[in-house]
Amino acid sequence: MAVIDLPQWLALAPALILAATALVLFLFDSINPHSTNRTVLSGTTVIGALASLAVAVWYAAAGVGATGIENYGVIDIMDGQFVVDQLALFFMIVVAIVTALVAVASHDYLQDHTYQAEYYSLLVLAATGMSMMAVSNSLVTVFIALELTSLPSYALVAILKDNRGSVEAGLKYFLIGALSSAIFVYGVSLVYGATGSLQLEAIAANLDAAGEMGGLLGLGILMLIGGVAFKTASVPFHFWAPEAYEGAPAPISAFLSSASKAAGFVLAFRVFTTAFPLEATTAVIGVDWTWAFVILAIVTMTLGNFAAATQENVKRMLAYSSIGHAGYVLIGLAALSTSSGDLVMGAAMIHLLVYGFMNTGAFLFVGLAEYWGVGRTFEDYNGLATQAPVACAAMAVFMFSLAGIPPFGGFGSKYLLFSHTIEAATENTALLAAAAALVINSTLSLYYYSRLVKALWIEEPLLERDTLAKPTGLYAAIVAAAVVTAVILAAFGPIADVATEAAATVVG
Amino acid sequence: MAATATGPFGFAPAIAVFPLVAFVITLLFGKHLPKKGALPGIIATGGSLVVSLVMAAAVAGGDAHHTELYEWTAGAAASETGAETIAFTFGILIDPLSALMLVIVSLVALLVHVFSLGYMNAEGETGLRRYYAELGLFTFSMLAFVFADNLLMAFMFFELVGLCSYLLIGFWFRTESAPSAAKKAFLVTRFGDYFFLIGVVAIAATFGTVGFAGEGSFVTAAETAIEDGATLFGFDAQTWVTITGLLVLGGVLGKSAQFPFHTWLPDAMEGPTTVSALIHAATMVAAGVYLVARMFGYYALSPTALSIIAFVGGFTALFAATMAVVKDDVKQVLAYSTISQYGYMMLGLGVGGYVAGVFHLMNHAFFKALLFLGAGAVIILMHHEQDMWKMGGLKDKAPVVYYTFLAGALALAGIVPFSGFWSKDEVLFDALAVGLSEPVILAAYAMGLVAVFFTGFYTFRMVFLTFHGEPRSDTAEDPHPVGWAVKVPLLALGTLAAVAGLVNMAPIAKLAGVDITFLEFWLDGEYGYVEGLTYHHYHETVAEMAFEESYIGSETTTMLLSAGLSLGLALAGAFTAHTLYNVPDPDRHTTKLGGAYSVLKSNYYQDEYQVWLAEGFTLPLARAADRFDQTVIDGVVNGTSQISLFGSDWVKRIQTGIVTNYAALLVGGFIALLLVLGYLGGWFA
Amino acid sequence: MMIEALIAVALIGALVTFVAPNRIAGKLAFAISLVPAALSLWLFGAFDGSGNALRGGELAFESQAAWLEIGDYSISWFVGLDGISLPLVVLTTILCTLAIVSSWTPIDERQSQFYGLILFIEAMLIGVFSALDFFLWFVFWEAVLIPMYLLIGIWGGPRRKYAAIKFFVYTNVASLVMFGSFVALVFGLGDVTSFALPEVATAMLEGGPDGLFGLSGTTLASVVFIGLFLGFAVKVPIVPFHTWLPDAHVEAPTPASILLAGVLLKMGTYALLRFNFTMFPDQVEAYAVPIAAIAVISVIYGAMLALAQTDLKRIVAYSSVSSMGYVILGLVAYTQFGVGGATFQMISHGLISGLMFMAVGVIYNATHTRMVTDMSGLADRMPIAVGVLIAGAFGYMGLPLMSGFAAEYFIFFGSFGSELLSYSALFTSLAMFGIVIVAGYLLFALQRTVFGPYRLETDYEVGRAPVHDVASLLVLLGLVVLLGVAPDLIFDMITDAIDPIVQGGDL
Amino acid sequence: MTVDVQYYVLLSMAVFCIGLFGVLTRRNALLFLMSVELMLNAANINLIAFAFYHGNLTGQLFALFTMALAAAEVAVGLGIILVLYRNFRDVDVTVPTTMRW
Repeated sequence: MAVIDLPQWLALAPALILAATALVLFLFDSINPHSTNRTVLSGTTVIGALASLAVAVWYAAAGVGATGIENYGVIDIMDGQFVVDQLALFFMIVVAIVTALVAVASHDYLQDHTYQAEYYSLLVLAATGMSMMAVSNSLVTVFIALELTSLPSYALVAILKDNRGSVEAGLKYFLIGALSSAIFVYGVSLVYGATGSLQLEAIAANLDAAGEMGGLLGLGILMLIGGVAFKTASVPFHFWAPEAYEGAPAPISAFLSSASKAAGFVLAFRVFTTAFPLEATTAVIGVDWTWAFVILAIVTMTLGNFAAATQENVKRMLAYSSIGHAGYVLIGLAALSTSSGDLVMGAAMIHLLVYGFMNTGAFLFVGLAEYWGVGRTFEDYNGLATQAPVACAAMAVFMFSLAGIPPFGGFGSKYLLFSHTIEAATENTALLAAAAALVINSTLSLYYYSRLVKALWIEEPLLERDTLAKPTGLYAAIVAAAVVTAVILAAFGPIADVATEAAATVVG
Repeated sequence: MAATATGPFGFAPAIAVFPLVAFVITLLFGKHLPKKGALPGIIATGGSLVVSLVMAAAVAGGDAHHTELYEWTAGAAASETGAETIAFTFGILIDPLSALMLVIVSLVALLVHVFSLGYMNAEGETGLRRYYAELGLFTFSMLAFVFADNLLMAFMFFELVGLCSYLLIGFWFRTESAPSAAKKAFLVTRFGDYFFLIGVVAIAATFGTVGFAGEGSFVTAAETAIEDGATLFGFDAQTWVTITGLLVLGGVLGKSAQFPFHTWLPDAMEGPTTVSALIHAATMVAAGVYLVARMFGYYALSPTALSIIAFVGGFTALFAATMAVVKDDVKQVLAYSTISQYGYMMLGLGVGGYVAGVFHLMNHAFFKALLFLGAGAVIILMHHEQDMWKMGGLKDKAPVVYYTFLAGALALAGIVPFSGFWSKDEVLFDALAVGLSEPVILAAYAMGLVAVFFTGFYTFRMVFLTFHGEPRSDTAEDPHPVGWAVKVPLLALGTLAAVAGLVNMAPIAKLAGVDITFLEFWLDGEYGYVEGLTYHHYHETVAEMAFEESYIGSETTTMLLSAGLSLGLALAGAFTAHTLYNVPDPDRHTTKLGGAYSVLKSNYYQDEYQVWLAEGFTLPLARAADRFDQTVIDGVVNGTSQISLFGSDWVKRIQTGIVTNYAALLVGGFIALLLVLGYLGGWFA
Repeated sequence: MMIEALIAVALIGALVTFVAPNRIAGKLAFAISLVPAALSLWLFGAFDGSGNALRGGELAFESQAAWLEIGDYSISWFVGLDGISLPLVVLTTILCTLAIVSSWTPIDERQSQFYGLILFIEAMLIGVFSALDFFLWFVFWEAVLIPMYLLIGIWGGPRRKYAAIKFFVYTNVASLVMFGSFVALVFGLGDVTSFALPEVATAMLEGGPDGLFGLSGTTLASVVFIGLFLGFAVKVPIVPFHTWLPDAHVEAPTPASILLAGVLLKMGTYALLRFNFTMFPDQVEAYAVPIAAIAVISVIYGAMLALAQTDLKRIVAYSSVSSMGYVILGLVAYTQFGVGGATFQMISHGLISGLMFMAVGVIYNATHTRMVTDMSGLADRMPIAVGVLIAGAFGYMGLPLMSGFAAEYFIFFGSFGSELLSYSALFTSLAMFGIVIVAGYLLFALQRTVFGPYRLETDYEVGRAPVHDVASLLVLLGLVVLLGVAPDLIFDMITDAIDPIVQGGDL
Repeated sequence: MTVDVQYYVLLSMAVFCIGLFGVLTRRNALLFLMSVELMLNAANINLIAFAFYHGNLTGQLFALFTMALAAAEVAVGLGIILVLYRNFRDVDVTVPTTMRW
């Protein structure tokens, strides 16, 4: 393809576009504070997100960040504070997709809601933060991106000011978040203390200098894991998640549980692969840090799925299930100690991508239900299929996909993850436990996911409902997500290649 | 394929095909046909009879026929005797034995079809299309079974006749009793067939062939195996032959209603009397005995098997005869006498009396069919009343029925010169001859001999109660008339019952030294024959493998002795019946039997224990299994899900909703992780 | 591309039916389903394959296209037919068509969804029997669960929800175990570069896996063998993993039962044949006796359970367990007739059990009860349907000249003299006792339901069965008799595909 | 005269633990927030001390970032606490438990 020479900083374009969108929205808001012109606002957001998506896809296609391409190899910006590689682009794409879906859905969800502009600008700011997380290559930038994501998220969760649920969710999210970030920062300080640098490669380079401060470094790393665990809603930093997802407006729950989680993981992938290469780190701190992730993965997926199994509130069930999925993805980090670590991580990335569609879709369906005002429990959903077959078919697709039933995307990613875990287990038998946990948990998950399908399709409605509206935006978002979830399996070839290569660049 | 066969034999398949076509036609168009499909049946069976006669003639002309019609399937055999491949085929084997049997079957079938016109149509039965279709299907299966040239084919049609028997017994399916009797009949025979099938499979798996005749037959294979002293499935050859032979015998006992599988036959009388005549007297029940005769060469290799056959036969003969003594239902008497008569045939075959057995098979087919049809006629006369105590004095009202029935009775009782005498006598003579050196056989012979007395008794008890004395009911006063369709078959069979015995008058032959034992010559391959399936071949095998015969004095004296003995006993029995029952108003005389009466009346409690086996043992066992399945096995499955859901309920309680607890748990979890890693990393060292 | 065409027609048909109005959905689906049926029959005629798909045999209608590369392994769209899979495909298409016809009467709500799901499941089933790449095969294998779950759940009986979820979760966990075991095997096999079954099978023959998880190669093979066996055992189902079956059958609507018994159970035995008994000859030999024991137990125990039932559907359901036991016995015999007979039994049982469930369904439509105790003398009211039912019952009992006898005889003959299985004669004789018990419970059921004086507890007016039902019953009966008289119609191609397996590893 | 770095570490750890203690024990949202601030500042102590120890300014720079972000965090936090009070008429963090299990 034709080689176009762009200034290097433009490699950050996907994130910058989002930031610009945020500013545009602010501008609009300052000009017309009380505008409730939902079309313009969500339209702008969608355009911004799609633009960011387009650019990211273009870069990825053009080979930016791909190893072994001379002009566009991995791009370092501000002497390595930021790095744009395939990994970064992959997750920028995920974030952009989710943002777009959420924005489209919000158009209807937010009708007759006062703070339109704030909502969208906060949304885009958070998205910007996530995009930045994908490219951050220094603990400083990581932390800033982290906070840039968190602070708007707190506000977004609590944005329904007169809704006790929303506020309570916001509070819990915020408090746990603050605590976690404090722990994270302290971890950063310890790592800095041990290695004397915050730029990831530099940390890796100075590991041996840590010397007698191995214990401190270990503690620091553990605290970093804590910060990541918070973002990805993994045990033991997951406590905010059920409430936050349940209380927040459904689109925001979708946004946090998909995009925010993905961002948290890209952070983990980058930090732990770049800054703490296994052999060197193990030499200093005396323990292979993947053990932490093995434990976390098993505990997280088990806790998430078990807690989800008997929920009565659909949104809460999805919240717990999203914890469970975080557990699945954590295997991607747990397996790094093996030679097939890049494959497992690639599979984990694919799972996050597919998850971006199916989980977002699922939460958006809940949003649709809230829009209809049918109620929040399984019983309230009974027999919706007779009135809204299309949306319910989409929801069935999401559920089966989340449960890992073919021919849907979730099946592909989960089983890739599963088989690679087994492959990795040939070197680290502890991963067999993870694989076993995966089997047990997805069986259990099948139970509660199909419970929702049962409610929608099999049960009879408890009480008569009047006809349900068909909001264009929500429907569009849900159907789009469903279609992609349904057909993505066929396109797994290229996706798998990209993901695996991206993983290989950081792991290798 | 059959066309390859030369001459008349090319038409052999037609014997079976005619009734099959009749079956199809009746099934499809029976409703619109005149006589509801009787005509296709009559035509078809007539055709079969003609072709069968042609076959017999051809055999008489010194010819025999063995050809493969159609290959069912073929494949690799992992046989013990090293045969690499095996082919399962449908083929035709027409030798003296099968030719004879074909004639018998098609003849009786024809007569029964004709009789049915009087018995079913004239009586205005419904469901005649079904009746004639099933009759056609039966005739087809039976004839195909008869000319089957291998064991598997035999088994297949053996099963099919079982099906037809089931359907025809249950013809009056709207009653409670008929379906249950049908079910019982099928189940009991099925139980026998279970062993039969094992036998078939075992023989196939052992010798890699299931053929009856020729070099490729399993009989030949077995002979060679025994000669080579081979070991088959861990047994020495002869033991294995015995085992497999006895397994096949299971099916025989079931079909021919031999002890302990005899219980179904009396119940089978629930079916129309015509069916009883055709299936449960003349043909299907004969299938078992016929099968033994068919593969006699195989049994001849095993004295154990033979003596078991003989003993079971002798025992059944007596056993059933005693039960027949106390029955009041005319059909019941006949049913038990059938069982008993087949016992004689088994006895005959079991002692190596191949000719005797087949001879009695033939005679019995005629006279028992006759008796059943006669009984049928009586039942018409009596407006479907079957209790002999309500009859009486019919002999003047229906002379034709009476005299033909009498002929049958004399044959059954074995009174010279009626057919039954000659064959039964020969059976007993052979048994005696062998028995003199084989105690087991002697016991069997003794039982057979005693049975002769009972036979004479119950036969004439039946005759006297039915036809003699004063009418004991209004219907007996003026019976329903019977038409030509009833009389013709009776006359035909009556004649046969009277004269059929003349074809093999062994005693006369011995005394007068003239060669008039035609049946023996027939079976001995004096005319057409298939190598290895002849009487003297069997005879030699038996002599070499199993028994040698010995005589009291000379052979002739022994023969006369046995003949006189049996005739005397038969007459004694008949006379006893005469004194007791041939009076104007006979008495039941049950008290004379005392305690024995109840035992006999309830058939030695045979049905009881078999019913108990089915309903008192198997069913509860099944229910127990079901409970086990529902509680234990399914309980584990549901338990697992219950436990996980309970676990879920427990896990989610961690989320108390109070944020400070979260902080505490968070920190606690973090510290736990810290401790684990710290321990692994030795940071606290 | 013929197979793709088959699947595509069914899939597109499913979508079309799904959006079609309820009124015409039934007829439309029937019309659509005729296409795959005809196509598959054409395939049957044009079949030019030979040998076994996994043993370097000549595949018919093969087509392969790369799908995705994961690490050192490639996954591809790889379909093709051999003598084992082709008859099953034909069975599937025919049964689906008949199932559609048989649902015209009972299904009176949400028809378009119902028929759409039937066509969808048809597509997936065809995929299961034709896919030759493990991952692709697994996609179809699992995808079958969704429509069946909904069919049972939506149109089922009173306890349908319990039955549906039980079926769904139980079989799914089995699939996961099976998937894990097989993947482990592939990683254990050194030089395999794809999930294509033929390649894996070849590798298994050429030395089998190297060690894994610190297990030796042979131990790993055994572990995987057991894992796969357990996974498939649930699907077959083999005692003691059978308890989902009666629930599913009893609650499922008639057409679903037909497909469940007719085809879905065969997925399990088909997989057993393709995986365990093709790839692991050594393990088969090692575990022959226990497997045979399980088979015998399945036969007898299943039959005993059937004897205890009073619900016609439960009876047939448990007898399916019993019949599947014969299949296992035939497989473990590892002779041409044994394995061939087992495959033949898959087809035969598919037809006969389909016939039985269809007939029971017809009775149910008329009487609205399936309880043996609630009725008697039905022969008086619906003679033809009952006639076919009786014929089917005798087919089930293995009446000669019907396919059931051929199948069972092949199995018995094949297993009686099996060299690989010790005590083969004993096992066979024990298993054969099933033919007595089956006669027992079927004849009892017949005597009490169709014979005797007419009586019906539920107050419905029972008339003659609808023509289309009788027609489809007769079609099945015809096929059963045809295969019984001329088994070589398919047995030749089956044995042709079986021989490479039972004759050991030479490719 | 210079103080060895480990003393700074001990100090920061102490402060951190005090903050943590506050987080675990205080039910008032504002105190909770302050405790978190303590923990953040503990980190700052570390950063600056280590910056001095390593002789590069990265630490100090990062400390500035931390303070700024802490301020922002407090801002958002106070907003949330405000709406909390408005909805629950209380700033006790253990009061809102409408969502649990």
